Amino acid sequence: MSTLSAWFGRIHQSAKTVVIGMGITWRYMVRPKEIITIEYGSKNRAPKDRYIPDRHRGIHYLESEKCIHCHICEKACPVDCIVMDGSREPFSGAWQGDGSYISKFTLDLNKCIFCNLCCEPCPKDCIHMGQEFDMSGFTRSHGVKNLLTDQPWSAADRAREAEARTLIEAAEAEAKARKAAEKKGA
Amino acid sequence: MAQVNPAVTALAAAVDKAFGAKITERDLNGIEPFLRCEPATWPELARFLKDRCGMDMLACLSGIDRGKGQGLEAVYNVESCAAQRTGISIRIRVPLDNPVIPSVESVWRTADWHERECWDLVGIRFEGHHNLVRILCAEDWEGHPLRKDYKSPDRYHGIKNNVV
Amino acid sequence: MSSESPTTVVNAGDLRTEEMLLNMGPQHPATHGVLRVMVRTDGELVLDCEPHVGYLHRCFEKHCESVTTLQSVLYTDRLDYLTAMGNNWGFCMAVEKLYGDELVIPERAQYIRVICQELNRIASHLLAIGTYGMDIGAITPFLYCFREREKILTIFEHICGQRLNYNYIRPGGVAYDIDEGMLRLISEFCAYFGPKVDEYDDLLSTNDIFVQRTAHVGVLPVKTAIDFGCTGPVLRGSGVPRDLRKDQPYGIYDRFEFDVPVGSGERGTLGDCFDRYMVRVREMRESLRIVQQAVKGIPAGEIRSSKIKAKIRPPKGEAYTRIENSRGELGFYVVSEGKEVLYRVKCRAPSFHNISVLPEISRGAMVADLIAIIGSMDIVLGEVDR
Amino acid sequence: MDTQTLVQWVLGENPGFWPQLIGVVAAWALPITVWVSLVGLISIWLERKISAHIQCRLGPMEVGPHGALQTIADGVKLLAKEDIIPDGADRFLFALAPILAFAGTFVSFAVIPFGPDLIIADLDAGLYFLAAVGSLEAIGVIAAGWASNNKWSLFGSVRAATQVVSYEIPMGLAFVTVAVVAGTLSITGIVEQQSGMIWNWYLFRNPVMPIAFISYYIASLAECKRAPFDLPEAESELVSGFHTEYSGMRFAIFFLAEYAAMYVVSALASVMFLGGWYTGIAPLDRAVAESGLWANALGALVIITKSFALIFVQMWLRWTLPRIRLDQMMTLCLKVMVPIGMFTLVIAALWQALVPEGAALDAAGHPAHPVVGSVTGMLVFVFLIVGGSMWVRSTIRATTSFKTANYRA
Repeated sequence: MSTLSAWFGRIHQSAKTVVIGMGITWRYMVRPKEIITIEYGSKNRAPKDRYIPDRHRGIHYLESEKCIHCHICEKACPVDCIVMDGSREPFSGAWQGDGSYISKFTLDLNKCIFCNLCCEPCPKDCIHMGQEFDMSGFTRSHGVKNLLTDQPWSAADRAREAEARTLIEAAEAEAKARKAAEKKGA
Repeated sequence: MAQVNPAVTALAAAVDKAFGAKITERDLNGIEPFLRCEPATWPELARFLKDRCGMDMLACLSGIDRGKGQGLEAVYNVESCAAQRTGISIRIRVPLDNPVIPSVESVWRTADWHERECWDLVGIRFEGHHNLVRILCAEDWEGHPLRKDYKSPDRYHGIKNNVV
Repeated sequence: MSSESPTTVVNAGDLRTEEMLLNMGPQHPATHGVLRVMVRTDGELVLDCEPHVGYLHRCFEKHCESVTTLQSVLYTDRLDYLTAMGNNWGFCMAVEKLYGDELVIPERAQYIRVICQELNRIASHLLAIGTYGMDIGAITPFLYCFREREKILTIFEHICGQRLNYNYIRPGGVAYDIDEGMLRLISEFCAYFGPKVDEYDDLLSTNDIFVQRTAHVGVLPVKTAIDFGCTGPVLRGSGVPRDLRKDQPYGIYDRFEFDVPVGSGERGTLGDCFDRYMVRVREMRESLRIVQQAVKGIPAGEIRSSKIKAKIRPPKGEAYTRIENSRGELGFYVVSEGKEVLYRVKCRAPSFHNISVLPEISRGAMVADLIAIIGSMDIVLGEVDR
Repeated sequence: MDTQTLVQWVLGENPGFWPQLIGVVAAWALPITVWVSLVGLISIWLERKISAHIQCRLGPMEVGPHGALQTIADGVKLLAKEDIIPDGADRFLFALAPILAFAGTFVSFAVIPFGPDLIIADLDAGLYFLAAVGSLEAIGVIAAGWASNNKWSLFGSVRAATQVVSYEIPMGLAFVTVAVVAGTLSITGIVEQQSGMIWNWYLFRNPVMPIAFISYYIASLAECKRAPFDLPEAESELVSGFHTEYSGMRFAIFFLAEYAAMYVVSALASVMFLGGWYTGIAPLDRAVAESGLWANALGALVIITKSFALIFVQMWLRWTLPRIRLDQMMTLCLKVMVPIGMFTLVIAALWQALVPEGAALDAAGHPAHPVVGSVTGMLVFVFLIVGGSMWVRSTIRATTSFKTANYRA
């Protein structure tokens, strides 16, 4: 008799757990609210309901006016992807730094491992990692960024990001206030 | 200095009683308590540690090239798996020209892969190992990368090594 | 030692079957990375298997001999790339041990380290459980686990700017401070994550097909486990309550109360794949408890010891430390000559041991079980090959 | 207006044997090909959307509204993709295998009805024909695995051989049970007897028919290698089973064959158990019965919705359950499905013999009033459904995750 009860028990057990599993998947299927994937459209850089954390290590940007050309970031980089050149005396076509004239400041994103070791020791705090994460390009040389000229994460981007953040935080605060009011009301 | 763990001193005392002069060097109150012995006595000491002192797990075997003519060294960290964890490290120095240490694969099965890795990267040969073959580098790789006098080949089977 | 699972098929006398040498990997969907297993099979039965490793060998130890101590912290991120915080902490603890006793890590840094390590353990276990479900054939739990893991990675992105290679825990403390917003995110995640673990239990752990596929499969006896140096959930799955956070409390783990889940052979024999899986599920709950206690008790204060200057030059000496990473006991043997560049760094990787036991426990299993066993070992080839 | 007159209208009075044959084949092969590819497109898109929503994802959104044209884009991609034949492969067999697999499913569309007279070949042994043709697909799969000179596909094809062949027994038992109840093997004959109210369906004809339906459904899952039984193309173990080495159009044919087989099996289930093209509301059927066009349109709509409902459940199962191991699959077949199949066959036969059939049949040959058998069957079914849903509700409510779940985003 025991084998028969075991036989039926086995069927009951598998049927029961199959049903539990299907119950859970049904719950997620009928709740479109649970969908969390965001459509990565080229149009909306930072999706409206999310902002990029400000410590995000994206493509670097350089405030070249503050740079004193001390090569510390070049030495600190473990993969030597920063190449800079310049001198103390002024020469034609040079970028004006803080008491120094820079002719070349390139960062090779193909080698960079985004460890932020270049930004920490900088005495003038002029090299930062921005929140620009789109590094796609068709050629290797596209990865070599000249931080003097192109500003992947310019001041305008920074302003837009800050404004997006205030909007979102305002919305969150307002939602929290409404929820608190409801709780008090209910 | 770090106060010495009583269990380690007890363990060292037991080893001393059994092996006496064969333990050539002992330093228990450094940050890394260790004993040193000759390659010849090592299998016997390993068997003793495992059976009588309860050191049933070989945690780590590090091969180090001491450089400038000081030869190679294998550091065995052995531990006991009991709740109150005690462990000690055994260092064995071998000359550079004939770096041979008897294998303890029969004592701890994990030594099999560790010794193969030590042979592969540092070049210490473990006698009595059932198939001492490279484990991390390619089978036909020349030289032992972690030796101080190692120069990395600029070509492997025609593939250029350092892509600028 | 053929496992006594009911599936051992007796070969009828006259049925002559040839053995086939099957090459599983290094590029195979279920080997969790570039592991190659040479399997000698007789039909579906695995007669013997031999793992070949080394396909992801990036000579981590050679790097550490040519790069300064501070720079080699970021190479440790690439070892067990699923629990990079644990690697950072292990390496930094070894360097701090070289300084001996006069280096004291500030309280706040200790709390931040515990929070980051436990969150990272949850994220790593989530991936382990998700991929294990996928190895057995259930694809949906993988997506649910990654939904939760995504939340943890976003928290890490707020804290240190990177989602996987953090380079956050430095010798002497941590790199940046945690502010109120991040603590709020973490406590929100803890509240959200509690019930979700129960959901995986219902979806996967109690599922009868999953239990059938994992109970009695890949039974790892205690003696073999210790002999091969297996640690972490693999050893705890076989019933040995060994957890470094309890046995040798490092950092401030002795201040938190949590218990160590141990395999008990509830659905099959002790030490089978199901036990290892259940240990990981329960460990996630324990880590959640630790994070909640740590977030409540975190004090104010500076986050890096002032003794460590910008140029880290550890004093001359050798040190071996071990840390309970999500896959087991991660050890670092560090030799320093007093210069800025370390003389020798040896990393003792838990997955290196966990995968070496594969031939012992997969004889007599079926090919489908071999995948289940490799999945239950939860190996990461980054730290096996270093 | 059967095909004969259509062909004569096109080719003139007596066009001779061969043009006649080609005409008939063309007359029916064309709509069926269109219908098979339509079913393929819809169910592939449906599967990707359902799996996405189950897994909190969006699914295809790029091509067309909600990714509606995604499958067409995939089809074009597969057409354009290079069609590699691995060296060392048996070239002829490698090319033949997908055609064999697709032919097996394509031919069984001959007996699948879409309406009262929308059926190509109203064979009086339709069910038997289906059982026979079903195994042709297995030969295609085995040939594919063997021909692609790859150990993994060999594994996949051997597993497919064991699975498809061994699950034909429980499926055959289900066919025989329905044949016993219907008294005929012809598909239209079976459906005709299920007209009238809903309790006239075979599902309620006698108490064991629901069990036969469930066991048939599980066996059909194994037949088209889906859900817990997808061992032949186990992604995580065998890379992707027998069609590892296929790419381009050949892979598309395999893919289409799989989804077409799903439709065939679901349509068959709705024909055998769920009353085919009858809606189950007698007055509605009778009202529509006079005008041929409307009867066929409603019939087609009804049978297609029933089939797609069953396809939906197949997909839902696939994205919930893990995969069964080979020996568990065999034990399930031999130790569980076959005994249940035989039990239901014996009980159905006894029931058919002992319980008196309804005496009078009304003018159109439909049973005039509910026969005793189907009433008791209906009661048993209602009991099963009510008890089952209460049991399901209690088990789901008992799960820890339901008690503690907070379903905010």
